Amino acid sequence: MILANLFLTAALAAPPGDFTVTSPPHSDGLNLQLSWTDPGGTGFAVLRKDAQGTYQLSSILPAGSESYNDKVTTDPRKDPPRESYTYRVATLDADSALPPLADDDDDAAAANQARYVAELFDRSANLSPEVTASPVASWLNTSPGHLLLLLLIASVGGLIYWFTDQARKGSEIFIRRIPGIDAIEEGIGRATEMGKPVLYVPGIDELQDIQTIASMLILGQVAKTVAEYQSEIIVSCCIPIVREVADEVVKAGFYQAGHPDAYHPGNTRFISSEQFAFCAGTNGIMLREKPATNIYLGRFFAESLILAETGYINRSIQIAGTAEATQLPFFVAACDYTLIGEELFAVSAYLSRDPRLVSSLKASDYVKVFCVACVLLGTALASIGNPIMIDLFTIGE
Amino acid sequence: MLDLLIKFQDMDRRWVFLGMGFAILLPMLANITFGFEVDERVQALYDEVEALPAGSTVLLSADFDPASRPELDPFFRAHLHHLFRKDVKVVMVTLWEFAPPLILPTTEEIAGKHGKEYGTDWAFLGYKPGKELAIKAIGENIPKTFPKDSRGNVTTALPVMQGMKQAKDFAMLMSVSAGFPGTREYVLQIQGQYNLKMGSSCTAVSAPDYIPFYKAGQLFGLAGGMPGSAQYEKLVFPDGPPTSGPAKGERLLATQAINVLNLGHLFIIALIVLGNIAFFITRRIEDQG
Amino acid sequence: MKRTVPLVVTFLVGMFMIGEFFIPHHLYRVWTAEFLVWGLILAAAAFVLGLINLIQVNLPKVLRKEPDWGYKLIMLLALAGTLVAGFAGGQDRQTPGTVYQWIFDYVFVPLNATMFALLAFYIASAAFRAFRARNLDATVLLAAAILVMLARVPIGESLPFIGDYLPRLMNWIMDVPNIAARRAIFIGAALGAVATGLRVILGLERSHLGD
Amino acid sequence: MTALTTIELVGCWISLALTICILSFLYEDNPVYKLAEHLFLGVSIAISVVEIYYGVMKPNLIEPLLGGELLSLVPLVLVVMLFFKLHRKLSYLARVPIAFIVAAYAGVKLTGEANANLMTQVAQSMPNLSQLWADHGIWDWSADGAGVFSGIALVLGLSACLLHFYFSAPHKKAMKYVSRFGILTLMLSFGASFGYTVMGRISLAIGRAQEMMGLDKAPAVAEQVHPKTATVLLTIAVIGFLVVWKKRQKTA
Repeated sequence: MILANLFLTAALAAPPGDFTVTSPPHSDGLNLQLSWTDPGGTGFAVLRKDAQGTYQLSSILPAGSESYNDKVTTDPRKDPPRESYTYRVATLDADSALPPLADDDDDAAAANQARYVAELFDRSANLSPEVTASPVASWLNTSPGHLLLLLLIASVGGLIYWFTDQARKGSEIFIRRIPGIDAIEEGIGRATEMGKPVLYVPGIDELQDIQTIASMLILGQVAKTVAEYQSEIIVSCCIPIVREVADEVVKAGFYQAGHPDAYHPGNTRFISSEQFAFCAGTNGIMLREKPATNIYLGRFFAESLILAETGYINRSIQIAGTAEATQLPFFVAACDYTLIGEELFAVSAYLSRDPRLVSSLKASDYVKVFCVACVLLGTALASIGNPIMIDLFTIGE
Repeated sequence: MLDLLIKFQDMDRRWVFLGMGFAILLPMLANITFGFEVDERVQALYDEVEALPAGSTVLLSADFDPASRPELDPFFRAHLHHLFRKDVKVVMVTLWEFAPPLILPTTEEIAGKHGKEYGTDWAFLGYKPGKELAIKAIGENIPKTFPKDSRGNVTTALPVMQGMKQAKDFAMLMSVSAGFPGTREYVLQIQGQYNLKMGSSCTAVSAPDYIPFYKAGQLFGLAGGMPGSAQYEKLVFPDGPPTSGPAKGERLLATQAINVLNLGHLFIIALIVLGNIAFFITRRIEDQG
Repeated sequence: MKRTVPLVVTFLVGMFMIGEFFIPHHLYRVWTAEFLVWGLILAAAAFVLGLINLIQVNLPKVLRKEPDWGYKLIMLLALAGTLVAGFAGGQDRQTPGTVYQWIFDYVFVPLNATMFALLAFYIASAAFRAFRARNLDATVLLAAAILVMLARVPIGESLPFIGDYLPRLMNWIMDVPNIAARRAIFIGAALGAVATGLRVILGLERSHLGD
Repeated sequence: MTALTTIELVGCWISLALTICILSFLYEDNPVYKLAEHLFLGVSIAISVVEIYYGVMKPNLIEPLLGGELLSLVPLVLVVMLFFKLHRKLSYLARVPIAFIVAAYAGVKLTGEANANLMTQVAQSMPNLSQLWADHGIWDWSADGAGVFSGIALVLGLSACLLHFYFSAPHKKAMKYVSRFGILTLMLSFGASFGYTVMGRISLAIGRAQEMMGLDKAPAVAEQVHPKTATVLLTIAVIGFLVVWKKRQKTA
């Protein structure tokens, strides 16, 4: 009773104003956008229900919030979105109930939530009116940023075909020398002369990473060259699926070079999927099997320097390449040649000398110049107060 | 001479390792100290604690884990000494699951040295899951959020909790924070709302993110990373490791670590500089000869 | 067949996944998300192949008592022991007091941390060897490194005259030239990624398909 | 303070011993390091297998299959095809799951990289120079050198670095200077990040050293472990072993 009196005296109940719910543009059909004006609460509780159900707590927001993007379902396959949803937002103040705490027990957590919602409804003066809206799913994101990106990707693809066609008609594609890539072939030659193996490390990231994929493609060329020289290659892998792909790639390389029998599956090795254990195991290969050339191409993290320094004691030729900006300084310091960023992605095309692949380098050069032009133009426009280029390149969700 | 210079440039890297090993071990074994200056943010933090009247009560949220311990534990220890020395009462909570085994023994030890009683001079209310929601709940009603303390006592029955219902009832809120949830969430969820007096000690990684809070006056002070902890140690123990009094035996690990960092950096810089001098002299001699 | 089927799979799956970015509809994204889960399952299943590879490489060495066979045996025993401890522990394997957790705390953690800590030594030897002012590029590299190293520690700030400016200069290098170079690397790498992705999906690169 | 169990005590000592074994690698490759290395390999592989099973295989494949979810048969088939790698004649079947996984990730990363690393980075690299002029002038020491100069330096440095990667033209004439400027910017960045990382790396070693001296433990725990004694004894043992091993190697 005393508590109830306290509520009456202390609570300055005010619901959120101008409450609206809309389906956001370019939506996956699982989101609704809520907005309201802040009457000066200490926070907000968002409540949602579908046509059949009762109100559930969707989220608690800090003071000053005036909008919220609500996800209506997290697993659309098992729990497809309903036709429409109804919302209310409660203003919280000093007298509001405490937010429900998480509980390991699902039933207890649900009970906490239900109690909380009931307490919010006890003070209905703080509740906004009900608003109902339907989520709308879109089949194509037509925001300018998405269209520009689509255009860029399509133009890389288009330019590849255009330049390939040009090359077929006899015009040669010039590619400048990239010393780091030339060094790969020299390194293989040196290993052959010394009668020692080549060590290839395709980074430590999953196959998900495009650098790992690029590294696999390069490995194909490298394995072929190694097989032609009748030398030996050890591939040290951190991720099992990468080993399986690498195995396939090296086998194919030896096959293409006409020496399928020279391929040893035991030389493409899974070491350990733990970063530093992999590093210890690869160190072991360097120190005990003494490769003459170490090639590190792919995505590396802190182990980069441990590998490169161990390789240095061995006096191996070391060629590294990664687009991981944080590790480039260490490779630059400890290796003989370092391929920086984009150069990594150019290696397989450069080594193959296949016009179809080489043309992709020229295609991305064109897009590169376009980007530089956009940066310069965008800076000029931004400086006179026109952010159009910034907006064009900004991709919202 | 030339031979020696060439040899130095190509010296076995194990000499470098040995030197580095010494640079790391020496400040930990012997008393090698480099002076360092106290940052304005740490000074402000210290001054604010120093100005607390005896008998006031602070709320301390210790949110770190073993990985961030080297950076934050030295601050935590020095801060407890500072508070207990000033006869300030401490109520401690944590939002990090793995924090209690780190912070509770430390607090028991330091409170014991200062002769502080559990319940009247300090209390540990325990770990609360729920992240931001827990912070919001702490802002609104502490006895309701922590009905019992870590020892199973009823929170409202603790003498130290008398008159302490919400975060704003405390003289200040100190967040020792290794990341999420931590200082940022305290500031966003409850600092502004209740206009709390709040300070923070954080890791070097998150310091740049929290400096704007300091500049905006939301934090009265900020000790960032190992240097921040070392500076706070210097302010609390200006005469170096205490040899008497309740803090006797305190090792000032951050100050020690700062010396290691200083010496390690100097060692590497010296190597580079010497290597280059040797390189230039040999090149000049070779050019002439 | 052996060649065509993988190429067709590559093209269809690749194109479908590119669409993920441009088609927000949840009926589409349910499937792209499902595909990625299948990828995860494949990557996880490959651990079995990884284990087989490991045993194929190491067990014969142990049986034939080749050099270092004793270490290989220790590795295989450690592997088997930890596997048993992990699977016997089941869902509760990570509670304090279990064998699995003991191995994790007292074997895995110190080995991992110490291997990582070797970097403190290697960073010194790499700096000593590589940072020689051989030409302009190397001089810029080493000057930037020394400046930042000095500015990072308290002793740099207490240097006369330049002490006040060191941290600011460091911040400037980190915020301006460093960001410029990094962004260029990111943008270049993204372009390379687009070209590489297209080469794979269009079937121009097929060395991973045994071709 | 609770007393440590014998198992925990032994664990603390083993952990110190393994730390010293790994550090002995700084001298050179040797039997104690090899021992630690192979132990590390075995344990780490087993831990990843266990965690992958409980983290991926069980919730994503085994439980849905047992729950009768028919869609999970597709990844199961892919997995079986992958395992045909072990079959001499049918190993080509594995190319289908490999094609699937490579294409799926190539497709999704192609747009992902282009969005995060191309569009976003370009969008962030168009400073408003007049705003910078109004806020900071040419160069503002109090704001770490912010100002028009830095804005222009950022844009030009970025452009030069990017053009340095231009492959299909010789780096001659103007291109030569642009490329030089790009390389110098890259070197400045690499040197700076190298220097910036040193502190973190030394801190790692501090952490190890603190454990070896027992500084990471509460004094009451450290008293039971005697870490300093253990460290000294174990170090002497390892060094002694290395001396004997070296001598034997020489005589052999």
